[in-house]
Amino acid sequence: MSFWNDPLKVAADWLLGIFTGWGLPEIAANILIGFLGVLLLISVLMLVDIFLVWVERKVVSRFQDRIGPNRVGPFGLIQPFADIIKLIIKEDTTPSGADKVVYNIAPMLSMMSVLILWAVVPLAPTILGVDLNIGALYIIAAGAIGTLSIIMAGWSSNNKFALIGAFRQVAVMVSFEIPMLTMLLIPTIFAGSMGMGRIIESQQIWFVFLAPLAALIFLIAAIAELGRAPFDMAEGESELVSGYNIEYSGMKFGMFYAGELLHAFTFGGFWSILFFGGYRFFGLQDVSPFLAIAVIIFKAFIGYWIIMWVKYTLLRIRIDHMLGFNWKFLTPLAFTLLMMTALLNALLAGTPTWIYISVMFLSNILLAWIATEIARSYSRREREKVEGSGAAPVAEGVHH
Amino acid sequence: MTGEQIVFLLVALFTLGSGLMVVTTRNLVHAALWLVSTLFGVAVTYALLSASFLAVVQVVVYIGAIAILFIFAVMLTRKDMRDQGAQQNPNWWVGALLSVLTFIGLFFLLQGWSGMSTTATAIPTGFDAISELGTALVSPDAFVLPFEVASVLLVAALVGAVYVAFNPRKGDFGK
Amino acid sequence: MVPLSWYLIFAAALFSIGLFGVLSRRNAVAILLGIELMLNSVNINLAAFWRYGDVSIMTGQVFAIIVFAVAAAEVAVGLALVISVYRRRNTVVADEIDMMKW
Amino acid sequence: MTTTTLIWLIPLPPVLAFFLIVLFTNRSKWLSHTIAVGAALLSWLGSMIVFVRALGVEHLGEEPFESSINWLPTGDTWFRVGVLVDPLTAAVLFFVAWTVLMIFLYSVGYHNFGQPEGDHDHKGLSPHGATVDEHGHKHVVPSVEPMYSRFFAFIGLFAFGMYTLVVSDNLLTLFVGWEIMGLCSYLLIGFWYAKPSARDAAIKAFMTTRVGDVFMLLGIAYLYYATGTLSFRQIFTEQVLHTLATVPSGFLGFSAAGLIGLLLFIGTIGKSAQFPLHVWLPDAMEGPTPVSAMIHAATMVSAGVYAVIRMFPLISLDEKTMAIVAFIGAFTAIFAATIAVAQNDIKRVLAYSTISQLGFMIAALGMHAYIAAVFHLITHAFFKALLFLGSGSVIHGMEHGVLHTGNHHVDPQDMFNMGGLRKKMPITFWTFLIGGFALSGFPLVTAGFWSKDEIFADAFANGYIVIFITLALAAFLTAFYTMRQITLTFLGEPRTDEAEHAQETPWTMTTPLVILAVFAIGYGWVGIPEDFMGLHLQPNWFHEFVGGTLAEHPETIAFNWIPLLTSLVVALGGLYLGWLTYRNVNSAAEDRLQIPLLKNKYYFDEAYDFLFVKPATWFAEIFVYQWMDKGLIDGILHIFGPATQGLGSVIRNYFDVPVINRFFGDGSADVTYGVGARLRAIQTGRIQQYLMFALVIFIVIGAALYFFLRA
Amino acid sequence: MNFITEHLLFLILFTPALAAVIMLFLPNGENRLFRWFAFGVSFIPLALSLVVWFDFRAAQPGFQFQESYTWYEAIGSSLHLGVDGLSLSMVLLTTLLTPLALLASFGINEKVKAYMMLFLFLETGMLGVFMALDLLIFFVFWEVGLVPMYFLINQWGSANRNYASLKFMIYTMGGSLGLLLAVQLLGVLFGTFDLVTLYERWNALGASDTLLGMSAGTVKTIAFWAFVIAFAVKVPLWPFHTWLPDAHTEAPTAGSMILAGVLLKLGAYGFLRLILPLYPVEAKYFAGALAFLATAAIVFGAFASYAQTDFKRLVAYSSVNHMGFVVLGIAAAAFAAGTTDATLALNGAILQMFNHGLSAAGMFFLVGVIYERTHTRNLEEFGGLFPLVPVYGGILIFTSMASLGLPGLNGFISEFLVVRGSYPILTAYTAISMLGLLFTGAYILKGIKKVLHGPMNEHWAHGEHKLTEISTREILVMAPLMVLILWIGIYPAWILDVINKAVVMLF
Repeated sequence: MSFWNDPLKVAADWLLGIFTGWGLPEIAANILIGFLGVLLLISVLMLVDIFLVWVERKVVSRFQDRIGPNRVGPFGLIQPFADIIKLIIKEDTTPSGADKVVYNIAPMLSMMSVLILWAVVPLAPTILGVDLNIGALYIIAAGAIGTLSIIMAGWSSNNKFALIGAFRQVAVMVSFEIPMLTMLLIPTIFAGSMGMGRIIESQQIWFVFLAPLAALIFLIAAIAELGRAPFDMAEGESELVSGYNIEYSGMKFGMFYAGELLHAFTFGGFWSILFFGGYRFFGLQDVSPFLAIAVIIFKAFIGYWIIMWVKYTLLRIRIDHMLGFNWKFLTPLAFTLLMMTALLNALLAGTPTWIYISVMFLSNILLAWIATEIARSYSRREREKVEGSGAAPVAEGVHH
Repeated sequence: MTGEQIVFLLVALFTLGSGLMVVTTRNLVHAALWLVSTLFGVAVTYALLSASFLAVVQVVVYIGAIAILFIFAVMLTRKDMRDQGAQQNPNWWVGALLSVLTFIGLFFLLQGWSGMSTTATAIPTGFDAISELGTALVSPDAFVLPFEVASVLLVAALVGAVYVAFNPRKGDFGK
Repeated sequence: MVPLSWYLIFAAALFSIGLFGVLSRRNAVAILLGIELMLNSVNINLAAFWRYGDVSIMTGQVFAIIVFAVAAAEVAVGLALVISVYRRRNTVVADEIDMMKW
Repeated sequence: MTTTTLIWLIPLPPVLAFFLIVLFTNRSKWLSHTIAVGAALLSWLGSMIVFVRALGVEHLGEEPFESSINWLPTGDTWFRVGVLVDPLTAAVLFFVAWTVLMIFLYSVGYHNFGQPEGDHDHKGLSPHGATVDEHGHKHVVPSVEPMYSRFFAFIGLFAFGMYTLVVSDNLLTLFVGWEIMGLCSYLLIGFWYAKPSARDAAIKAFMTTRVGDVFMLLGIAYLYYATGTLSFRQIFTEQVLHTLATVPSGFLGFSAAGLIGLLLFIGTIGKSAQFPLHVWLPDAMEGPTPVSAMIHAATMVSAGVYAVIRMFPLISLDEKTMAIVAFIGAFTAIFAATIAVAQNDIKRVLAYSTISQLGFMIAALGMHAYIAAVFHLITHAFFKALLFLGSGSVIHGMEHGVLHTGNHHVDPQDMFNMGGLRKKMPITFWTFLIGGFALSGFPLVTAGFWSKDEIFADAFANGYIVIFITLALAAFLTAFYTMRQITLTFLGEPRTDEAEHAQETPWTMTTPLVILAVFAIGYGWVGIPEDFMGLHLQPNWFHEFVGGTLAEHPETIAFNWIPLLTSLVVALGGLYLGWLTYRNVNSAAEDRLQIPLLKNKYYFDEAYDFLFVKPATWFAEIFVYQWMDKGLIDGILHIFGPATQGLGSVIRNYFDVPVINRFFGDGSADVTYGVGARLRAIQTGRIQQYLMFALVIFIVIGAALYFFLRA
Repeated sequence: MNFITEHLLFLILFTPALAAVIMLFLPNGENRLFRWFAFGVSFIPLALSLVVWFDFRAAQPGFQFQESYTWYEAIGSSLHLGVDGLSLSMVLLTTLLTPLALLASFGINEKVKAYMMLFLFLETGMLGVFMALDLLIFFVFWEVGLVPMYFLINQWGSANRNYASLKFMIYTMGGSLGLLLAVQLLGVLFGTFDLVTLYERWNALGASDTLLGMSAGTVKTIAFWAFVIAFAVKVPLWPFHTWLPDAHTEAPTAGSMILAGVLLKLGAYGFLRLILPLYPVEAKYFAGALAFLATAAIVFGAFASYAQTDFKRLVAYSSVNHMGFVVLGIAAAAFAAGTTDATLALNGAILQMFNHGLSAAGMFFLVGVIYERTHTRNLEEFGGLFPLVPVYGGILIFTSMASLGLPGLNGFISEFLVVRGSYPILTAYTAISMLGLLFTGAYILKGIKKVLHGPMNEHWAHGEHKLTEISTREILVMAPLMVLILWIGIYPAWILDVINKAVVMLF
């Protein structure tokens, strides 16, 4: 029972001792400790967030064949702090006719919706906020709050661009929640529980090998949920200048911005938790919680990096195509996949593991293939319809 | 006055207050937002009742979907941002009277009931409400049929909604 | 410990508030808001009875969930109706939507 | 290899050849005929080995080679099929193997293998010849048969059928082989199917034989039921035969044996073209000549007789049946002979002579002359095969001539277009002469003499005088028309240019002729009676050998001069008269025997057409189809439609409309309307008001209930 | 995977239906997809039924692979499946013919999706009848099989299809009314529809005790005739046969294949499965009548067939003639149940069902092949086609000979057994039926003569009408049939043994 094995508990006991020493009642002390824990987590996250700003800018510049921030500090490491200072000292404007209360609540909600996600993220076997047995749903719930914040922002700004942006974003979020939720159920099926802890524990083999298709769909849905490219028409600079947060300035904007980055990072984390074994890495997690944390952070960064990769590689998709893609393709596919997985899981109960794995994997591949085939033939017919009618072939989906 | 009671009272007051705001405020968007806070209150109530699943679903379904839907509807059905004219019926006092009467009636009825002041027994350890719920929902000798019916209803309702709200611009009907 | 009665009265109050909304609001959407409140109060009752009865009997929660489904359906259809009415008659005031009378 | 295994294998090569050719090699003529002839050779080899081994066995009749396997499950027992080689089988196997092999070989030449493709030959028609350009001047040569491979496939199947029939140890597989041959005869007679005459001949052959077959099937069924088995060995046991003989069949006082025998014999009538089912055989000449030889001499018709010989112990149980058999045989013999006299087609003459010769055998059987029948069957097989192949060779030669002159109106089969061919085609001439003499029973040298003489002897000895005389007359006519044929074909001077330019046929055709000629002479000597002309020669080997088949060995009949002299007289007299009459007849007109009645075969075809074919067609087309199915049954059905409709309309007009619609329907509507009109005042169309109404009433009632019920 | 091994019959039965439902969700217009999907799926029942065939213990009495699912408890009916040697051979026939029929209908180009779906449903219907061990289920599937066939004829048929399909539908429905009544009667009497129990209970009560106020004898007689008429219509027995030529002639090729191959067997199967076990006494009593009708079917069928000028109609009537032999055998068996003769007759009848399934399907397909190319079925318009289509000609002759009952091919075995079995029992009828056998030859040869032989009809020789040789796909359809025909003809024991054991144990 040393600090290295269960740091939280040790720390908590130590603090409890101190506080009770100050004569605080037990409950009060515990609550206080809880608060402290949350505070710790949040501040860590904030630091990560700041770091993310730097990462984001660095990576994007690399993608765009630039150097990126390189003046302030080594590799421009101090750059984010400079940004923050700028944001803080900037004038905080509020558009006339804006609904003040709502206008001011929105950014906080958006930040909050990201932060509360971390309540269920297991950083190490022993280190996690609460092991909710409905963890998977919890993610969606938090997402709902995010949605709310956006629409509040969009509406209260009293600006039609903002409103349109909000509408778009909300539409996208509400629709992509469905495939996402469905995909959350697949690890649930494998693990037999919605609790994040159980899901990670039961990943002797990463679920991505059992359900590669699921992982893919989840990633897509997550990106859409984040509203990052190619699904970033909520803040489509070109048509509606940066969408729902157009009216925001100063730290309020900063909150949206940071919120988005952290959100992306968080989903990278969830991706790794659900499909890549979270903090599991060849037994490393059992050596020491800190190693486990390192592992999960690393994986989260990988996920985050992939999300960035997508963002800076692909082009924005038209809103109707995007929703059509979700409702006509992604959602049915997700449902089919869910049913198939459940069915196979029941059928294959008791068969040796390797059969289980291979069947699962192959069935995923097969389903993916069929889906793409159907989609292809559909698109072929669409194209023929268009070209057959003599009209010039429209650029499929892409548009900038 | 235990801590739990305090918490409950706070939550209840918060909920009822925002509920009142829902039915009284003039700005419909605010009403919708107040509805959201009411729903939050209810969600917390669920949590107090240690029905965590209900709590989360409450957030997902009501706040994530229904409330949003309301806000959309409000925005879609308004000519501009400001609400002019009265928001209440001319005979709103009848409504008020009736609802008060209802409350009193209910109160009386509840008073007369024996099981009124039962207190909760502790939840047995290792009792997993969610898996219980899951089995109850899909086991043939429990609620699978109502469950299916509900889902059918939902589908039907959504299809109907789409059909009703769909406004055919020239040419693109059924596109 | 919180006795059952508190929850019930709380629910009853919420119900009445909703009822008031339904009866007094002019805007159809607002009426629907009221209905939501009433549904929620019902749900509170269900959950409460589950908690205060035999916990291993899931009827209460199951019904609550079904109520969720019904509520979602109701809102979807209701709002759809409101919107289409608004499109055709350009009003959402309940009293003005009375073409079904003789 | 054990003998039984070998016997199992004998029929296989031809059928394998059939499948090989049909499925794979039908493109290559050379490969096809190599496979076919090779298969025939294999079977021949097997048969010979079996035959030799059979000779080696003492009392082959008592313990023949046999083996069998389970074939059909019948209730709790099995129906076994297998092979059996007893003396009879061995003897038959011998000639079948030889003739079949010869015919296979012959076919190669007959279908002009090695000749060029015809200019405008058409599948389904006999080849018309091809023009070749030899150093400068082009002239017409015979062209190869377009369906060469197919022909060999068919005769392969045919041979399979025959071998199966011969070696099978039970009536069912015998029937199988029997029917397979029927199919092949159909296919082969109709080989040039594009010729309507050939097509119809094929169908005629099949149908006529089928008439017999269905009776035979009945007979088999009856026999199977009566004895519980179809295996010869099990049927020809003492008690089985006894029971069969004693049990009455309940049909015209026949015993079971008698009826079965009769039914089976009807099958034979169909197969070996006995009166009255003989009509198909002459038409069967439409097929290529090797086929005619195959069908008439070697296999099919012999199969019919073979079946009767097989079942002889059974048939001979009932005298009535035997009488019928004898009568049919004798009548057919004379009757066919008379027709043969008036035919001009070289092959038709032979066809009718076949019929009459078969009549001889049947008659012999009818007279219990078992050995004689078998003997004549075999000798006849050899010399008739010889004659057919010979005639084929003649026709082939004539076709050369036809092609040379290019005058296609000349029928190369009409004997009046021939004459003087002996110089043109010597081998054919001499072999044909041998065959003809054997047919007409030229004394002492030819095989035909010995076999026919034995029949006469039996007839005379057993006192069937009538039959004896009939057969004698038939034999006389036989000799006569044989000589007529030879004279018209080979002797004298060529009557046409075609005959002038006829030429000898290739070795593939002549070799079989020679070999068969050897048998046509030599085979007779195995059956010389021991006490012939009072001399004491060594015992009659054939009699000993084949006689062993039967349970009790038939006794040898004492020698008698009368039958011998009769056969001498009829044979020589017939030959001489024939030569005398026809040595200088130059055209059909001069032939005084061209009596319409004979020429038209006693109008049998017409009669059958009128008696059976037309009525059947009428019955089928008019009665069954038009009147019964279309008229009566469908008529009745079509009544239902209108009927139901009428009923429906009645119900509607007299019940639905007045009662339901008028009274209940409209009445209730009126009432509802009245009530509604009064109630609509409270319909303000405002939901909330409705809700308020509802609530008020609810609260009031609720409160009332609450207060009253608590009391 | 013991799930599969435990539910073999269930899977065989419902795979096609399931596939059809799945098909509903495939994107429209993908005709190749539909064809191959249906074709591929139809192999699953085949494979499974082969598994059943090889796991089947012929020597063991009673039904095997039984499965029972509650279906309609209130009236004591359950989804009870099971096979014995008799039904198994029929199941095998069905699962074998369906893929071939589907392959044969690759030529269909309009409404492919619906067509294939109907076909798969049809398979389920037919299999259900063969597997059902519950009267109600039996009846249900009996009717289920009807509907898809109606649409197949009505939608994809040729000129006169409306009349034909209506006739088919009404005729069969009318026939099965009585069946329904009788089935309900039994159900009401015993409170269960389960065949296995009905077998004992129904036969247990003697003619003396009264049911529904009538003497059991009368009730049984009525029920008996109700059954007989239903099945007689389906077989079809003279004089209920006139729907058959129309239906067959108008149906699409694959339709007629299945119609002749399997649907007709339903009737005969009904005789064997229901009438013989349930009404031994009545069956014996009325065997003469049945035999008379059977003989009439044989003889008149043959004659009518000979009278045709429409190739397909000719083949259709040949079915009447052939099925007549089945009923003749059944009648004989009914008359002398238990004797060896009866066993032989039944063996023959059942084998005849199987054989006719093969040869008739083949014949119809071949007719379809030439119809596809020439768009006429009128025999007068053909003639001398052999040189144009040698392979087709060969196959046609082969199949015709099988249908003619040539020894060495399958038809002969069964016909011989029937004749052998019924000769001692019903001598006169058997003798008369020989006339039919004779004319079988007549019409078969007529068909060949008119199509292949004789002077060539130049119309088909060249130009746009040029007759093309049978395609590989079509040969692939025929190949299995021909192999089986030959195999059974040469060595029938492999199937006859199963049938025989079943018959011995059953009757």
